[in-house]
Amino acid sequence: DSMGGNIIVTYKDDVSTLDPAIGYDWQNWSMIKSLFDGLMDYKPGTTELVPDLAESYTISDDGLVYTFNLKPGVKFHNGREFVASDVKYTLDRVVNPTTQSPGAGFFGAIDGFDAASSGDADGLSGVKVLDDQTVEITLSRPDATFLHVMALNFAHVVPKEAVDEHGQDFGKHPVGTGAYEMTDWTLGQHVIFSRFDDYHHEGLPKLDQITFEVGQEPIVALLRLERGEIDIAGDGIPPAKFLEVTSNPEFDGSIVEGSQLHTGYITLNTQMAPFDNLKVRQAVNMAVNKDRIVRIINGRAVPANQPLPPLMPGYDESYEGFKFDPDAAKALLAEAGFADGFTTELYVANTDPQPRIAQAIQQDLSNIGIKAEIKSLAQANVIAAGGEKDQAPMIWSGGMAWIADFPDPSNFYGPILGCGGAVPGGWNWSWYCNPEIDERAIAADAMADPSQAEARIEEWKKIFTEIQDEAPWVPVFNEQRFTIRSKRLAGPEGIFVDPVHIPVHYDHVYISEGN
Amino acid sequence: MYAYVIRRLVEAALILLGVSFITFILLYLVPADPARQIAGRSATAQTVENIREQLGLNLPFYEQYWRYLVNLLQGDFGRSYLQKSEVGELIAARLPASLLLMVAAICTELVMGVMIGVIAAIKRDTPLDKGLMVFSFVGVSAPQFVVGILLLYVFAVQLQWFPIGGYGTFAHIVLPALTLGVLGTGWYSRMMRSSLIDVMTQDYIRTARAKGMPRMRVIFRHALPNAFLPIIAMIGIDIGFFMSGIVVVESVFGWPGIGQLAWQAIQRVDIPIIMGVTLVSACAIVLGNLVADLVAPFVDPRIKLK
Amino acid sequence: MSVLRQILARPLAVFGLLIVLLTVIFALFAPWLTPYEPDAQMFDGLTIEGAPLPPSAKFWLGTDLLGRDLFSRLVYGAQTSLIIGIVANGAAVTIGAFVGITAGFFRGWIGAVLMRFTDLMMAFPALLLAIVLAAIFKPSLWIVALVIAMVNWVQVARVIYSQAVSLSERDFITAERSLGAGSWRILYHHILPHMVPTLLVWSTLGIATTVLLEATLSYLGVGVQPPIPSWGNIIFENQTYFTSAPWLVFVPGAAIVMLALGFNLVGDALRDILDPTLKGKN
Amino acid sequence: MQQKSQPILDVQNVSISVKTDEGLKQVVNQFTYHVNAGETLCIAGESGSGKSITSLATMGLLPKSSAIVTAGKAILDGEDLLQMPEKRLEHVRGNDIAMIFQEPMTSLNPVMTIGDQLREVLRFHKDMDGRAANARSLEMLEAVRMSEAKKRLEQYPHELSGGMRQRVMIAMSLLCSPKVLIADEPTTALDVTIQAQMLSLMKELQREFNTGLILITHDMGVVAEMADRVLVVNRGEMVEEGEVNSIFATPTQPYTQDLLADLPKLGAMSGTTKELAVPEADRQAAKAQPLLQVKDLTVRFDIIGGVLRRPVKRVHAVEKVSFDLRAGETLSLVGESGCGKSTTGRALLNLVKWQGDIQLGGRSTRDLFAQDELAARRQIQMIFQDPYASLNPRMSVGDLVGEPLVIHQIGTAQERKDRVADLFKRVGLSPDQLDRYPHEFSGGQRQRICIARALALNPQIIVADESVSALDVTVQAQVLDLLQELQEEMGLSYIFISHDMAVVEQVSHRVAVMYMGQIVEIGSREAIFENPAHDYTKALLEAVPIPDPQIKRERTLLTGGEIPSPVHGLDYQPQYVDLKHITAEHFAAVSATASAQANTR
Ligand SMILES: Nc1ncnc2c1ncn2[C@@H]1O[C@H](COP(=O)(O)OP(=O)(O)OP(=O)(O)O)[C@@H](O)[C@H]1O
Ligand SMILES: Nc1ncnc2c1ncn2[C@@H]1O[C@H](COP(=O)(O)OP(=O)(O)OP(=O)(O)O)[C@@H](O)[C@H]1O
Ligand SMILES: [Mg+2]
Ligand SMILES: [Mg+2]
Repeated sequence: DSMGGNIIVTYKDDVSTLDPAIGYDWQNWSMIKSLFDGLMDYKPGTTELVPDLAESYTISDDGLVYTFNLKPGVKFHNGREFVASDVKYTLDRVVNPTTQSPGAGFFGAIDGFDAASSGDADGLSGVKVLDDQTVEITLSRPDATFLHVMALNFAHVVPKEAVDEHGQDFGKHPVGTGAYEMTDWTLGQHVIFSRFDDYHHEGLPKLDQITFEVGQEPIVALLRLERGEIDIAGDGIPPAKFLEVTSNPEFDGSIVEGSQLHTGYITLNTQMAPFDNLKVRQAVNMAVNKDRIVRIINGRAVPANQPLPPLMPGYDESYEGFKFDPDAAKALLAEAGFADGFTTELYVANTDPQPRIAQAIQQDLSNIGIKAEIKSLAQANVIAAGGEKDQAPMIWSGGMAWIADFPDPSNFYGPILGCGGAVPGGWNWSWYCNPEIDERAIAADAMADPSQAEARIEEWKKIFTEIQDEAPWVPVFNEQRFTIRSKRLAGPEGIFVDPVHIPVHYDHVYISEGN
Repeated sequence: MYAYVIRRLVEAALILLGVSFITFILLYLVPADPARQIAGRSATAQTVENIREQLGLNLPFYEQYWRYLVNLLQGDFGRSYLQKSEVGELIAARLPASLLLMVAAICTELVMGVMIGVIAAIKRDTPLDKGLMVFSFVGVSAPQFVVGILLLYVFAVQLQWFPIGGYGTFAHIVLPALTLGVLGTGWYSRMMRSSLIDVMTQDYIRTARAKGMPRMRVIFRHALPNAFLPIIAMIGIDIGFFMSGIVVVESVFGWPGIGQLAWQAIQRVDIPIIMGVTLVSACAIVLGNLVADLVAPFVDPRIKLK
Repeated sequence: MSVLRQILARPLAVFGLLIVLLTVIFALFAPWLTPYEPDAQMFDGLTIEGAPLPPSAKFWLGTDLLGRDLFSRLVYGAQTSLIIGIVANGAAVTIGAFVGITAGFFRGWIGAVLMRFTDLMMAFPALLLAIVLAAIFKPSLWIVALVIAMVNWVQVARVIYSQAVSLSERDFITAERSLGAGSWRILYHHILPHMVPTLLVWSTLGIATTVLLEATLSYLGVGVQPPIPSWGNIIFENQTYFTSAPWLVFVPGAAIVMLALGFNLVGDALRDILDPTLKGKN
Repeated sequence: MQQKSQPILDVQNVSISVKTDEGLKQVVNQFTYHVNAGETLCIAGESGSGKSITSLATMGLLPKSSAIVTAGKAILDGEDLLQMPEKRLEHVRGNDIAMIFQEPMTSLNPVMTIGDQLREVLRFHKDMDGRAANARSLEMLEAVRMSEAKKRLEQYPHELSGGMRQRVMIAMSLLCSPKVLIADEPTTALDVTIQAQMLSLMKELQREFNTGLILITHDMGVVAEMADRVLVVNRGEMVEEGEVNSIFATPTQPYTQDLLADLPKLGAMSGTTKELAVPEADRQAAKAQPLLQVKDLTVRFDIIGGVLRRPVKRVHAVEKVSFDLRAGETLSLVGESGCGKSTTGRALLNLVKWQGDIQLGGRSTRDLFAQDELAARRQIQMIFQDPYASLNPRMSVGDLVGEPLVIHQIGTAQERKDRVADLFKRVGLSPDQLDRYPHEFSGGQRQRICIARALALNPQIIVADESVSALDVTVQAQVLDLLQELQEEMGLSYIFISHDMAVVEQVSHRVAVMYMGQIVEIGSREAIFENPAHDYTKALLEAVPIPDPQIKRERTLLTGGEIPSPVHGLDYQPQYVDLKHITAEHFAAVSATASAQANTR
């Protein structure tokens, strides 16, 4: 171990905002985590929930009241001590419509959410400050995922005075209780985090400073990393360099592989002919050669057969799904009345490697007679098309695919497979809506008691495999994560492929003397 | 002169108004819902609706445009949907880098273009001339992304003479400026050559020679200033090419300018940024032409600004 | 035909013409010239790890990231480039000529409005405009052609406009008017024939510009849709591999440069031959 | 006469060839001539005879890519200029031998001040420092009678008029007191009054500097006035050389004889009256009822500018011009460049916006053009100044001549064809040239094509705008003859626009003198030429060089003499001249001051 030192992390895109109520892309997600803290957190490198700003918590028997005892002596970067009213302020702010937080919906279970989020009430009636060190949160319905929600960035605590001072620009002048404080932000060039000396975890962080350089093409970042100019290529290993890098002895030990809560899938619009026909959807599922697609992306993923990724609780290892079988697919198509195939469209985001994957899919489909025309558009346009009921028959989700916000199967259902997402502008691009399953999902999430945890996961397992039997998706693969970093970086097990801190858990990284 | 400048500025303002209007219509038609983009994938319909209302996205088109215009006149470009910052700030932060790149590119093309053009004109119809002209033709025929990648591959990756990307030192700017300047070098050298050849046949050059002026003086004192006029006009037009070029060059080299900003914004359909960058670019183009027109009378006193 | 003879007297123009002809032959006879289908993703076209293959006897120019034969794609890409070049530029020249003539010859308020609109379009950063248009219309081969035409007509309009203005001030036009010739007659018999060289030159030089713009749009991923090969989108798909598989980027890159060069050389020669007054202006 | 001395420039057997598509073509064959100090040699000859190219060769200024000297010597101070290395030539040019070119408008560098262009000569050849060079330049400008010489040093060429620029050119060529000065048509582009100033200036300076002057010209009037000796050349061959008096008095070669015979001579018609080209019986009627009546014709052009692109200034091109034209009559409009001659002609054809009243056969042309434009155009046609520019180069001449018939839908295709062939014969062209294009004809032939075109519609009136100005004298004579012939046969009426007084005298029945957009004198030819009343008319006549070396005029017009500009502010009220009745049909303006007083009264 060593203390101190500076590292450089590069990104292609600008850092958008560091406001925890607003930031919601994978790039700023982990940066925010190093600047702010929530009541709950995960053990580094795992998906195991642990209290953070909360010292401890209790849950009422009916699962509706959570009481958090806060850690004393925690300081904000501005020097003020953190108290219970900050938690209330934070939660009120995130659901307040003027904040425009994309995460407001996560707090739907808290009592008074509807009034607060529509602007009718000033704050959440369910959040009460009992004293400086105690907060009580009352839910309107039991929610098994609530503690996960409290670990989300959106629930990370912000000091009111700093928000008031900067208003909409708080995201450019973040003040939190995190391990690092932001000390410089030069737009379009870099953001600098410096160690926060009063951090409430002893011995953390280990580094003095992290410089996030933006506007760096991943390939450039990699070459610079090779030359030792930077420490972490934030965007990972560009597909083009993957084979070269992994087979290059120079990089031995620089690459860490891990799983992530991700599934890449093709949505089949169940409201549009001919995908309203189950047989057609099944045929498509059988037609796609997932192994080949994985090969095209140089093995940076594993083939998938169900919506949930393997790392997610509820993943069914025994489920077989649809096997690759073009002949059977053809037969199914014929049964469905499409012996000669049909013509359709496949929407895809226009950044590499997505169009390539789409072309692989296209070729597979053409083997069973389906002629799919590729629509390769800017991501926002694909999302817009998916949100219309009759626009996109098929969408390859790559680049926009679902990565879980927290490690719980319910996070993989609602917006993308539930009826709630099958609305104009929603994310359920297959427009799959099964009211019966919806009910079961709600029931499952109400099983908040820790003793019911296992039964709840079992129920989710069934829900997802049953959905997959209806084939609204073609699950294609689960992407693996490969973090590339300079050899001088070190840290505890798992932080370089931390499931929630992408690419790394900055708080625990240090520079090892050996190099 | 003042009347001219004022009229041109008024015209410029009208043109910018037109540009803003057309861009606004186009972006209005882009099939992507800003409110949903801001709201993100986990948002409830309520959140989306809130955002839509707060941004005035549910207003009729003309009202939205009017709002935008009123804000614009107060110097407010609006807030980026996805970057969550003032667009004005984002552009202001990146403009210097783009300007630096453009100035470097202009210098590159002027120096190289004029030099090549003059040499080719003087050595007219020799193999040297032919060679230089082929070079300049290749210059105008090569897409910038190909040039950029090639330079990167040869000089940064293979030879390691220059950094692969980034911003900061002189070494960083060489390759991007070259890439951006290659096209102009081609144009300028061809223009300079033909313009100089043309000027050399003019009566006043014959006069200068009849006065017994030495050859070099005839070329550099008499011919060159006269041949320069089309180049001046071209520099104005060049700004337009640059505004397109930086989108490609900045993204190839990771140069933190407004081209990169525009490209990121386009990919994510971040409408306020696209609007802002388009307007700033249009402004640069219009001003570039104006400046070229204002400079022209200094180069050629015959030109009267009307 | 003396034009052709004059072109043949210029080695550079002949070189340009050869490139263009070669491309045309590629485009026309692509199915017979290529060993593979352009979009056939061959199993043996990738290494076992999924890397593209370098040039070899089997795949003359190597394969791309999907295991397709680069040579076949390049040859078919010539079709795309030429179609776009001819269609888009043809449309641009037509629109530009229409606007330029209306504004420069007929004048009137419609002409004034058209010319103001042209000025306005001049102030647009062309690439941004093209990208936004492509986004609105959802790119496809024809849409890309249309988008390019919508961006490129402006230059033509300016040139035709100033030519129309100067032509209509020429003595012989006044002479026609004094004979009582009507505007349409003057336009058809006296103005248009004089614009033929300019239009011809622009039709050639413009193709070079168009080919480059198509390549740039495709390079940015908003151009011709996969799997239709275009030299620009071949580079777009493969650009990140330029260090590990440089042929995937530089071979199509060279193709673009050559084709644009070819049209530029021919166009430049045409300009010198047909219209010496245009020399060196763009 | 100057003393005979050793020739300073001795050109011996110089032959020059130019490169053409078909290979080398000789354009100068064995020219041999010399010039002595203080002497003027005029080289005269028609266009393309090799005058310019020989002098360029002497200066070492031949464009190497297109022309080469194949033989001969040009000895200056014992050195052969044609063999001299470029470095040495640079030293000689401008210093020992200087040249003035035809085109004053384009011969000065537009981006350098006059001062810079003058000083650099002295700096380079005389090693003078800036101040000395400046002083000498100023001195020289004053020597060429440049008004406000000091100010001119700071000005750019475009701020000077053509005459002033030519003065600068002369000053520049004489700065180093060269031994030989070659002046290539130095006055052709200038108005007669300015030309007269230039010629006397050159004469005076030549005397002062004792320079050998080679004056190239196609104008025998200028030759007669300036030359000591004359060299006549034609198509690259030397025709005749000799003393000016003997050449004019007793030309030995047929070519020289033709040249002199074809020359319109001012005063040649004095004492004769010209009858209208209509039958005797109609003459009285014609006099009573003119074919064309122009009353108070005014044409103004707005100059747009300012912030709002509104008119800021106005060109008063034509101001209240009134005249009549009778059947079978030629009325000439004369005056110097920019006085509004062409604009008047164009207004008659409704090609510009005009005010006032024009009656054609008793009907207002305004109505005529509005009701039936084609019918109006059938009555009045125009021949333009530059025949080449007024013919669409991409149409065959047959089509061009037939075009008016097509436009007016006259006859069937066959009839038109016959008519075109007729017209061709009528103007002296062969019908088998119908399929050729304008560039395949000579200048004179092209003018005939234009005439045929104008005749196609059988007009009563033809406006001939400088129709012969661009032609060589021999060709000019032919075209003038043709016009007169046509008039006599068909009873045509002409508005004949010209600045050449000698030609005007030859062709007109009546003459109108224009100055600054107004007619200052109008009357019969006899009245104007034999009894001019207005000062301006007198000046015009006096300025015309007379092709007779015996009559050497002493000129007094040296400085000034620039024609004022017709551009005025928007609120400018033109001062109209009052035309005073002098004799029967002779009117002339009272002097400007007198009329100004009349206005204020
Ligand atoms: N650079 C050149 N290239 C080819 N031919 C030329 C060139 N210069 C002159 N000529 C030809 O040489 C001949 C003589 O030309 P030159 O200019 O000496 O005639 P000129 O007597 O001065 O006639 P003008 O009175 O029209 O000036 C002409 O036939 C002309 O076409
Ligand atoms: N279309 C026009 N717009 C503005 N000014 C014009 C226009 N046409 C002619 N003028 C001006 O009107 C005046 C008279 O011109 P015009 O052509 O009638 O003169 P001109 O007597 O024929 O002279 P020249 O002998 O040079 O042909 C000039 O000052 C000219 O510059
Ligand atoms: Mg000449
Ligand atoms: Mg005139």
